Amino acid sequence: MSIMTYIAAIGAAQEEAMVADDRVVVIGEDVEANVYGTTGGGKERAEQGDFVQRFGRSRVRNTPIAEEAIVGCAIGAAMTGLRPIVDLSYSSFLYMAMDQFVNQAAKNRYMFGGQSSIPAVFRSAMFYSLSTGAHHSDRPYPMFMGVPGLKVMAPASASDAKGLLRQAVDSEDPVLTFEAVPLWGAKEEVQDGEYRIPFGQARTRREGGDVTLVAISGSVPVALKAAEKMAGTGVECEVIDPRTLVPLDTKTIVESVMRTGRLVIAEPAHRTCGAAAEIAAVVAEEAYSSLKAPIRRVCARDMQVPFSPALEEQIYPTTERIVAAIEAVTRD
Amino acid sequence: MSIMTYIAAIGAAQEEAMVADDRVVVIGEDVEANVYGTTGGGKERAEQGDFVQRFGRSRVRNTPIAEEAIVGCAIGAAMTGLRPIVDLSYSSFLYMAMDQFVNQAAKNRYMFGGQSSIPAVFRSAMFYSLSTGAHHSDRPYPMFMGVPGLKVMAPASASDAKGLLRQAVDSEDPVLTFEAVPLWGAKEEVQDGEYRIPFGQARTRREGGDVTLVAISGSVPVALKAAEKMAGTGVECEVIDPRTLVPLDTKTIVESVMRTGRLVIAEPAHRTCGAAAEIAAVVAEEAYSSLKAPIRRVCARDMQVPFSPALEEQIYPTTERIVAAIEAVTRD
Amino acid sequence: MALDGSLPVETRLEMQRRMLRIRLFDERASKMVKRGQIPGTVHTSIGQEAQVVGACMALQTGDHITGNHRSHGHPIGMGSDLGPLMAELVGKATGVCRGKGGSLHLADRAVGSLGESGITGSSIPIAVGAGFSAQVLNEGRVAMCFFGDGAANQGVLYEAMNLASAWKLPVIFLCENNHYALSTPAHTVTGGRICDRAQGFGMPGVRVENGQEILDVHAAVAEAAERARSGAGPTLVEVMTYRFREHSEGLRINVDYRNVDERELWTSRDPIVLHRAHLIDEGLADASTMDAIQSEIEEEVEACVRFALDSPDPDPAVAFEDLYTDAYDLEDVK
Amino acid sequence: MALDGSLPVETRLEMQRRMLRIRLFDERASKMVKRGQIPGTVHTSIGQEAQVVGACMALQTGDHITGNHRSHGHPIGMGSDLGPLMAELVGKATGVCRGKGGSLHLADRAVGSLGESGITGSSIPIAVGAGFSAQVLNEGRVAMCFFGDGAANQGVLYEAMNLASAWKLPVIFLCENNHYALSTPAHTVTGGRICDRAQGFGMPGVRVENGQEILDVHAAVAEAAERARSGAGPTLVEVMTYRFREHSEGLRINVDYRNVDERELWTSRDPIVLHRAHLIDEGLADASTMDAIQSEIEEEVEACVRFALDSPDPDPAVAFEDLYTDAYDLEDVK
Ligand SMILES: Cc1ncc(C[n+]2csc(CCOP(=O)(O)OP(=O)(O)O)c2C)c(N)n1
Ligand SMILES: Cc1ncc(C[n+]2csc(CCOP(=O)(O)OP(=O)(O)O)c2C)c(N)n1
Ligand SMILES: [Mg+2]
Ligand SMILES: [Mg+2]
Repeated sequence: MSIMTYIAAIGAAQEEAMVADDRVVVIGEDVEANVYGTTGGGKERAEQGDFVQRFGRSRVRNTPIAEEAIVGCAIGAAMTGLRPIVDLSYSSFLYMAMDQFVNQAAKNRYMFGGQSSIPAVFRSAMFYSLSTGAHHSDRPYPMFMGVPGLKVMAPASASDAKGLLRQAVDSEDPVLTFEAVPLWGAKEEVQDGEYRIPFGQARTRREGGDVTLVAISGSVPVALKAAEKMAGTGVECEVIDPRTLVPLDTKTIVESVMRTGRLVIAEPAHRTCGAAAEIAAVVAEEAYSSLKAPIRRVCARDMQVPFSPALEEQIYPTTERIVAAIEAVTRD
Repeated sequence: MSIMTYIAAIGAAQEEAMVADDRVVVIGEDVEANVYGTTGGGKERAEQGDFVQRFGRSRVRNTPIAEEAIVGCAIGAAMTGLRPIVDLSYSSFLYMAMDQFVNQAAKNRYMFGGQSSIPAVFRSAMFYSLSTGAHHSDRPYPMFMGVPGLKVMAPASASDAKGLLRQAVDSEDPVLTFEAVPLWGAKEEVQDGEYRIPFGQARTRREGGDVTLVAISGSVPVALKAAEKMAGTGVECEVIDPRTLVPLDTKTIVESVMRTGRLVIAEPAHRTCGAAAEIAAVVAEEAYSSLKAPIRRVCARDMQVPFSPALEEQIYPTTERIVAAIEAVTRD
Repeated sequence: MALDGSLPVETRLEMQRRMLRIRLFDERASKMVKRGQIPGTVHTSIGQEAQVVGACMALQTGDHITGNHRSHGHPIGMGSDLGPLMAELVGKATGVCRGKGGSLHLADRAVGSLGESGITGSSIPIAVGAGFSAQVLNEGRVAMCFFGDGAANQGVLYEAMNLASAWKLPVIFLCENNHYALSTPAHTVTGGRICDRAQGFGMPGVRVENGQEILDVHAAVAEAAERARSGAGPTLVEVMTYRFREHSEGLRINVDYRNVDERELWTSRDPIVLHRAHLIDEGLADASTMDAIQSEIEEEVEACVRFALDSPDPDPAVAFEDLYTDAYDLEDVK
Repeated sequence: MALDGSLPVETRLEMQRRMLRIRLFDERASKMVKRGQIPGTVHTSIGQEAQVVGACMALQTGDHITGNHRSHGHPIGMGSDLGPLMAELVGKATGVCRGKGGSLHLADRAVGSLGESGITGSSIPIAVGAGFSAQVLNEGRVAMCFFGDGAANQGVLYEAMNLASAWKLPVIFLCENNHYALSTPAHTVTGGRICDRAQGFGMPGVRVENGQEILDVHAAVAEAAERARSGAGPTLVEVMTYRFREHSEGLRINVDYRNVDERELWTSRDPIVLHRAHLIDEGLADASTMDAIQSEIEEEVEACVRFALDSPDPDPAVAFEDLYTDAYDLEDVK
């Protein structure tokens, strides 16, 4: 075991995958200079770990700013023998390639009757709560959850980030990873060497019998804090992180609610049609008979993101908002 | 009152808006030749009703195939004095312009502190259940519901289509209309002359005290049929069509569920993170105490759309699937 | 190729065969749409056979193509079996895509066809990706994408051209300029000439002025393929041609967007008639050989129709397969 | 303009003022980022002032612009008040966008600025739309969009250029070629020359080789504006320039992607120094006049900083306004 940051864990998984398989390539804007911190070890190119030096410019390539072509190129390359990892940097840029994601990545295998598969990973990072303004603060993963054919992961810790990314590179199907920038610096014990975390298995971050608290991505640490606070008042929350959103481990969530009878869901995406809506809907169907209180969602408010620090924080789920929701469902 | 088809009602609203306000323009691929049937009255250009003849090529323009530029152009034009109606034909092509929808249409007014507004309407039609294959059968409205700043409408009848489209043209904010091609030929009595239907007001298509049945777009007639069938077995469904999805009339839905205690939701979009998920989540929070049974969603299955008629129909909500869901929630 | 640069007779006869296959397949498909035997609609390549086959036959085994909605010609041009193609159009279990693609979404990996796209322009970068893998894996392959004059106004083409140019990828951008996008005349929505757009992206752009002459098309694409394979990078080839029929079968457009003179001029340049005449004029084949080829293809097409109609429908459960490579439990798909 | 085509002295002095405003505003902003007075980061136009101001001052009142992440220069070039701009960077209630935009998202309708875009390329078609409305409403306006050499590889630019060309819209596409997109040298990801891409889209493409000379930039853009206003359609203007500082303030890139010689060559071509020298050499102003202008702008910039820092934070409720034009009930936003 070693202590590792979330961002370093991503770099490590990427590096291991590059070493393990020559077909793995990394393409994206500014990946050669390691601008986003996952394609090089040291501060200077001469230092050990630089991807360009280690793997060469054939396998580590700067792209033009052309998201649609980059994503399409990765799809075509994946269909014909490579296993690309595409670094799209900010999640806010995915919209530029939306047609390629929905009409090519998600549909090709299906509509061509399984003739090709698309083992490609599309990495992007959700910058939010960082005064980056409306154009660089998106958390768009729910849009992609509604596109059958894509797999979607959203790790909330270093060890999950590493194991899930490695699994993603192994997947024969297109995977979108949504990384949480507010967690980039968060550290965790990470297993040494290669390991993979299967998709569709939630991680229970804290056990408790009073309330099920499902939290996604950057909301996981916030939810853990809220659970801690509630424990002080004698309310024990079971904190569940689904880790992958497609496939979604509804079983773990439903079983927990069957025990606790109460559900609060926290996530950094907009409320309307978010992952929390999906989870609430599943539970309202499958665990209805165990429910002892209304299901509460604590999501980003249905607003765009304002720039000023005096305004921004109230948009996202805060410990206070989560605590209030838990109190509300335990009051009934 | 006159009897009108759904598609004719759209054409009529568009025509009235063009007549009423010189700032209204129609742009899109093949709008000059009236390929999609909403920019001309007769079969021949010489016949009365042709938009090009009536309004001129300055206000009715064929565009290149360039959805991103078309949508952006409409946004810029709306910010500077026009009121464009953009005909994007198939909803499946919206992905090509996703960045413009999310990053420009939805965010501009907000992030610039209200300096400009964007009175533009983006029309697109959901072709499905028509053997058009995976690339032309999308029903992507839930994606846009999760983008604050956009208004989203999905009429299910001729009179709603006309009144809502007219309201949309009047709106100072960007509106996306999702029209249901399976309903193009469906007729309804339509009020003569100009009228507008306010956004955010659901329409109760049938009253009933046993089960609330919320249905969206092309699922409305299917739901009405299911309700009819159930009435034969003594179960009375209240069929509610929200008509606009943003804003969404949760009040009417919640009040109905408070009376009936049971909720089934039918829609043609994919299940995961769809409008039905949002409605279920709202009800599981706001009408929890009245709920007498699990909430059931009847949506398109989380698959892409297969071409063969031997395969396609089972993807969407059918009368049988809706009936089964109603039976399930009334059984408990 | 012979020393004088001319193509072997067998190649030229094969060109005729493939053009005839497209023509007769599409004529048959059109009738089947009218009769309701093919669900939805189809977009025929009738009139554009030289442009399609000339381009495809300039490639080698192992090369890849992607295409668009005007879709049947591309795999046929690459040598696909007609039976599974027609069965796909009809939506049968024996279809090349198991009945899940239909006319707009043909793919046939057996001949290098990665897939047609109903979304115009959308399959262009897929070919660039195939070129990228060819380069990284050093496989000497070439990739070609087909798209229309309409799609040539889509941004993704220029992103793709630029990427291929910057990385010197073995890609051919093949623009089928049939002068119209649906009802829209190209000149009304296109600034400049499409072939002239290549240069600014650092690659040659060539125009085949008479795309009805299969040898002209073949020569231009063969040169582009050679350039690609040598590592010199991509080429944009614009082929001027014409579709003889309506945009799609069954579509009726009430405005006369193509005038009669123009239509007559172009239909007088039938690529199949022209190629047949050349072969006979050059003494490479006589009329009876050509007639025999025609009958042979007629039979092949009739057989593919029988195969399609006689094939069973796909099992409903097939709708829930192929989305992911992982086994997916049918029960799970709600 | 004078009869000999030269600009009035007052215009040339105003050019210097606006360049200085950009320089000093951005230098100040950079410091404020370092001190944590400005949240997030900023992208300065330091070194590119001639390119920005030369272009803006070729427009007229009523014309529109859109821009990108390198954002402060554009509204300043159009004549914006500095106070509300700086307050916006700091996130104050008095910001030009009420504190909701920040550095990347400045807009100032008062000077025709429709808005900068943090998403590269994304604001290009917005300007085309402003050109479209100008044409339909017959308002004689021109619209110009600013974008970088990096954004010039995005497809949306070519869709927008083609649309503007086909419709002969009064639009100017202004490419700020500062040779790099973040850490990526333009030549490594760009096929061909950007200015050469115009011709294939049916419009002139011109390159200003020395974008550090404000008069060169001004002349090229003025010509494009005249062409646009006359109804002849759009022009692509590529201006060669250089950013003197890092891509964004605070960013550290560990690879030496710009070598020292190159940097020294370009920083020796300071547009503000050059223009000052020209004015003095031509006898249009003396050193003391120029010094006075400098002091005047220094004061203006200090004042804008004070204004920004002294302004109140926006009320939290402001976060829930301006999304729609309809009154939205705060309670409703969950
Ligand atoms: C992104 C997108 N926009 C619009 C369409 C609708 N559409 C289908 S074919 C077509 C015309 C295409 O013209 P062109 O590219 O010239 O090909 P052609 O049909 O002439 O072969 C259009 C507009 C589409 N399929 N995809
Ligand atoms: C669609 C999109 N992709 C990527 C980025 C990230 N990004 C911001 S600025 C930049 C470089 C832009 O280069 P250029 O257009 O030349 O402008 P410059 O910064 O040189 O002025 C990149 C890649 C972005 N903002 N938007
Ligand atoms: Mg065409
Ligand atoms: Mg640049």
